[in-house]
Amino acid sequence: MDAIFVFEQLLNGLGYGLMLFLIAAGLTLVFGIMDTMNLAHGSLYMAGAYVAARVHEASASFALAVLVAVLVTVAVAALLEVLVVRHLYRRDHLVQVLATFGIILIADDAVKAIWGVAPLMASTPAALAGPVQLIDGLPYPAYRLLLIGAGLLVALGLYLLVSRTRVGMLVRAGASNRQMAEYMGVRVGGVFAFVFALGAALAALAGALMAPISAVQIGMGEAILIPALVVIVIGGIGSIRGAFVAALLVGLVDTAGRAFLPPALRAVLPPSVAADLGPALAGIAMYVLMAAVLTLKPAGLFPARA
Amino acid sequence: MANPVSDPSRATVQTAAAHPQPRLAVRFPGLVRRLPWLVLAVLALFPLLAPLGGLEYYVGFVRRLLIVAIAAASLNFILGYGGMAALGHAGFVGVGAYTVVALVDAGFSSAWLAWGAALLAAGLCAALIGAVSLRTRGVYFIMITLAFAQMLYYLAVSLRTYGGDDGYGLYTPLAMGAWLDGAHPDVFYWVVLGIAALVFAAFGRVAHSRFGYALRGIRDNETRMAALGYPVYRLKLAGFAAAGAVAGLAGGLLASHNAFVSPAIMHWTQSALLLVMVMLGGLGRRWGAPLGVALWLTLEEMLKLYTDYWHWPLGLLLLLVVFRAPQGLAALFERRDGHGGAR
Amino acid sequence: MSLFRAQGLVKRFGGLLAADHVDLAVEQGEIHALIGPNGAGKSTLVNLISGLLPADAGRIVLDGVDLTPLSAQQRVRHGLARCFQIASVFRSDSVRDNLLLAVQAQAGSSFRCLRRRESERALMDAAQALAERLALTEVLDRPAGVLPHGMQKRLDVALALAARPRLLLLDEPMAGMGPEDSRQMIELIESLRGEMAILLIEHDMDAVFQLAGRISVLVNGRVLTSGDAAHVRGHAEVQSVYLGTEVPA
Amino acid sequence: MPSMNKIAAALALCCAATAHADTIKVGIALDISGPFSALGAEARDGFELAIEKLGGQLGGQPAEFLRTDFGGSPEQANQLVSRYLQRDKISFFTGPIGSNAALAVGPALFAAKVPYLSSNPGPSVYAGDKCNPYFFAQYQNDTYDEAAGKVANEKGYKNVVLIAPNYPAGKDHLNGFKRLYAGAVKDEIYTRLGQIDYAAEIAQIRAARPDAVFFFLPGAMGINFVKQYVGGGLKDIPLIAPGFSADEDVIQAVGEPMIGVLNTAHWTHDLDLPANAEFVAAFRKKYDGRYPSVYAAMAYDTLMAMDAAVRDAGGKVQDREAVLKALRNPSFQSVRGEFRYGANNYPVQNYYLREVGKDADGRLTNKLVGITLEQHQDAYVGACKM
Repeated sequence: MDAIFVFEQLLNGLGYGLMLFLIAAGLTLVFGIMDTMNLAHGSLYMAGAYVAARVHEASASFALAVLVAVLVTVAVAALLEVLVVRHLYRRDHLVQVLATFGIILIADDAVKAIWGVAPLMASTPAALAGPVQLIDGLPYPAYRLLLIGAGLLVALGLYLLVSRTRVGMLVRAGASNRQMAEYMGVRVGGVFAFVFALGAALAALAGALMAPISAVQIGMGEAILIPALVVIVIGGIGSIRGAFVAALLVGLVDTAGRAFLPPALRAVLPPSVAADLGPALAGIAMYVLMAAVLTLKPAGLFPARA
Repeated sequence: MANPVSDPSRATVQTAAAHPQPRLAVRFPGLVRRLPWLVLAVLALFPLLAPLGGLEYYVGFVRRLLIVAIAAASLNFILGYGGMAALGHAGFVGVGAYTVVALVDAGFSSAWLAWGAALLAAGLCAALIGAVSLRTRGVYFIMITLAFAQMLYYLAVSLRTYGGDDGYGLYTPLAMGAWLDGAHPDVFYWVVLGIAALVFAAFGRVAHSRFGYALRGIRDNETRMAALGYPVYRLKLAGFAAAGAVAGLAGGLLASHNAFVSPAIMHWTQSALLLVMVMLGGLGRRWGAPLGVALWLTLEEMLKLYTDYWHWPLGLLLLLVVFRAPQGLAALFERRDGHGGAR
Repeated sequence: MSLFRAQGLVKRFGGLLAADHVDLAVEQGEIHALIGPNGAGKSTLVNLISGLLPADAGRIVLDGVDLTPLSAQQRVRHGLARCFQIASVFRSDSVRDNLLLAVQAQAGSSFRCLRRRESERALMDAAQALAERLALTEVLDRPAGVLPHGMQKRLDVALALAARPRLLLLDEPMAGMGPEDSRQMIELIESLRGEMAILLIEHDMDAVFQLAGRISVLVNGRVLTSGDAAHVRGHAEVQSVYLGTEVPA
Repeated sequence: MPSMNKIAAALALCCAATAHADTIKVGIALDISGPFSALGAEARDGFELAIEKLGGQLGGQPAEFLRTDFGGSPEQANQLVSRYLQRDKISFFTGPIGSNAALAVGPALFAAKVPYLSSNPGPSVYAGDKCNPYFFAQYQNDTYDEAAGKVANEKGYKNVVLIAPNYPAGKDHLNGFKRLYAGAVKDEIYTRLGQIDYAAEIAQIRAARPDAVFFFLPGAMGINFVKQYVGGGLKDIPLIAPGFSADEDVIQAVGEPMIGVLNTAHWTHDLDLPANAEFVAAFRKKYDGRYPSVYAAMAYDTLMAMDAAVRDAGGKVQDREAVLKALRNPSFQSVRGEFRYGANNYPVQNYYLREVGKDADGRLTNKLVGITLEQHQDAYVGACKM
């Protein structure tokens, strides 16, 4: 195991972490300011991926595909906000879970009716299809570099939004004390609608960007939802910074678990035991991390609400 | 109903409060008191009557419904009475089911032993998980219980001895002792019915015991309970472990019912479905869990016969419940049948 | 020796020092008032003493027992009960169930789960007695949440009294009350004198001077001074930071 | 209680006697939703094509084909089968995609003496000591991998890396590969079920520099893996897979990166047989020109087998012995060509090597390369005492 290999795996962990951040950012934003548990975030992610895949195939322009995916998803989300989510803001988290679970069921059937059950083709833009030589002996998928860049950009954008703008101030105020925000005379409804749309845009962006390297099919939203939830819980729900740190942490721990744990166990345990134990432990590394963090810090690493 | 709870910025899930007795009781006290017995009698006679109408299949269906209702009732107990929103309850169902598998695999064949062990193992598991999870609150509690259930799921998936993802078939029915023919589906039905009746009676009883009141007190105002001198954490843990044990019992019964166990029964969507069924029926209401389970499973069963698109009507139903009947179906019946009066 | 002593209590919230080495003593049977301007740290102090907030430093001793390492519920068992600034009752439960819940906490195990509570004579009697003492018998079957404000505060006190405390912490019992309710509350507190020591946090200065034997003044998380009414009234610093600004002349 | 038993039994008897169906009922449990929905939809299309061809009949008798989705959950499959058995009184069962569902429904079907003609899974359990005269498989799960192992030998790959999800079926598939593979296994990588990101595994493969990689990653996992594998610049290390990981559904979802993937199956759409040509042509006509996958072919074949068995049994579906005898000696023209059943009712048949490429119209699809294993039998038949 040489240095390049270790470096490559660290990079992989970083990349996976940033992918998770793309999805978790919207989720934690919506939760942070609106105190709303939106399980249907995964469905918005799926919508983004489907639309992007279709537009990309039809137009051969990836940039256009991402743009259309974001716009369409935001439009869908706006409808969803008016019809359902708006009426959930002040309800209990469990009620929100119930309602948004209902939306998942409807969304999956809707996608099935529109696009069928077979997974869609979502190809990588030709220019980024291959690897680039990062350093000698380390080819790295160009598309993953794009993902890493996108993840960092979103992180930077959200950082600026939260720390420099009026909306960001509200995000901070809302996350720590929403009543205060209301007393300050903020038109909360408008801000909420904006934040929900922003969350949807982030979900769609994540879906569109992930489509070329993952299966675009029904259920993809639920598959990504659980790791995304793990990330925002570890980070402290509602905290963008927490989500960022936690996403990287989860990405690194998960990747390291898969890359280094099995060989490490093989070195110290009998082969048959190691063969069973290694992958099993690597598989639940993320959950063990979450349980450990919550045991020590019951409100996550960066609790948004004191 | 004015229910601005301590934090006025949000309304909590409105649960059955001071008077869990349906208001029907005001008008027909005798009927309401006897209604559960009536239902029990009808259910007990069902296997004998079913063949007359060619409904044999529904005996098995009701049996499964009863088993799921046991699991849902245990979740209703900690969620509805204790305010503990666990999203990992299917994990305990799975522990119970796999306990039965482990015992069968080791050569044991007594149903009572297997189900008893399922109860104990799941209870123990719930105690351990609860001890860690109950340090967290709210969404964090939802998520940490989910995390533990996922660990159990992946453990079951990778357990080669018990078939892993493919599952494990129980080819010979468990023995229920000399008096009962464990292989006869109707006998097993009556056994399940008996256990379900016991479980519901026990939960009904506990709800009106000191422990039940203490749990509801914690649900409504945990801080006050601590300031009154209640050992809040230990009370919650006891409730959580008990509910886990009962869920494990349901898992053991489910293993016998299906003659098969696979990790799919502990997938997180199963935990979510249990939550959904409980809330559909009515959180913290005595008959909420069985009502919710009956409605959900029946709808699922029927819709599937007519269309491949059977998820969205269920999704719509959830939204309807959230917006039109936030206290669940049990409350809906009460409202319609009863009349006025403060709760 | 004092019944109760708090020594060097410290609590930080981020950069804010909400309790700054607070020393406080309450004598047997005394009504001791704690006053101070808004944000002085009074509620924090009550939370520290009752154990709902962990202190960063300091010690709490009641009747020779060191309560510092004990949880809130354990402190209640050692004779320390409290009320809340915003009446903390079980709003959807009837007043009777509220009282039963309070009584039950003190009488035997709450892990009993098969016997119906309604069949426990002793509990019912104790709840009835409490209701009579606090004039709540008329409303026993009404949900606590619909009671008028004053009655809710009284119920809150009743819940605390069920623990038969040796030290009772009253966090602004008169807050938001009309004159009639205040008068009743003052009477109630007066009737408790001698039975237990009371630490009374209150803004209503008339009530404070009427009830309290000794008064401590809390400013910016620190005890400025302690003494009887005359001492506090005459204290120059108190006048400047506090009396001059808040209390009507 | 025993007396109640008798009453129940008596009631059941009297009613069973009166309830006999004129039409033959076939219970088909479909995976239209859930983890195998894409494959389930393929199977459904195959079934529907067959039903059309058979004119809604089996062996010339009126038949009813009950099709119900069970969402890929073994528990719901179980529930559905008891419905089929007790309410609909089916005479044949088929449908589930997953081994877990097949194992879940087996006991009830066998107890009721209803033949289960699997339209996909061939679990080792039913091939070996738990074999049953009422279960008929289309292939045994491991045989695809055995064929792949032989392909690796023939291609001269001296060392390979194996990758599969971390669950027993994954290990079974890798063991199947190793059974006939003669070279060295450099590494065996087990991934989490449902994993999305494969960067860590791909880096391991790159570091190991094998001659080839054998992967068993069904459904979305395979799609994710191949997309990322090619993106990671490993195009030069050939991929070998059992047919399920490189069938039409995966090919259409992955696109160009699939080109060159070697995979093995007991059927391929360009097998030059009259029955197969007819099936493929009809399928492409009915479903917008797309090629059938092995799931559609197996579903189609299953109903053809039932049709022939009913005819050979003289239409007496209630005569289970006759039906079983007819099923064991298939007289229909299978789309996979010639086969016979071994002692465990698992077929002895050819396995083919396919390679993903483009057809004359430029459409990505599997193309037949040649026969890898001729009249091959599974490894578990010895354990079956039937």
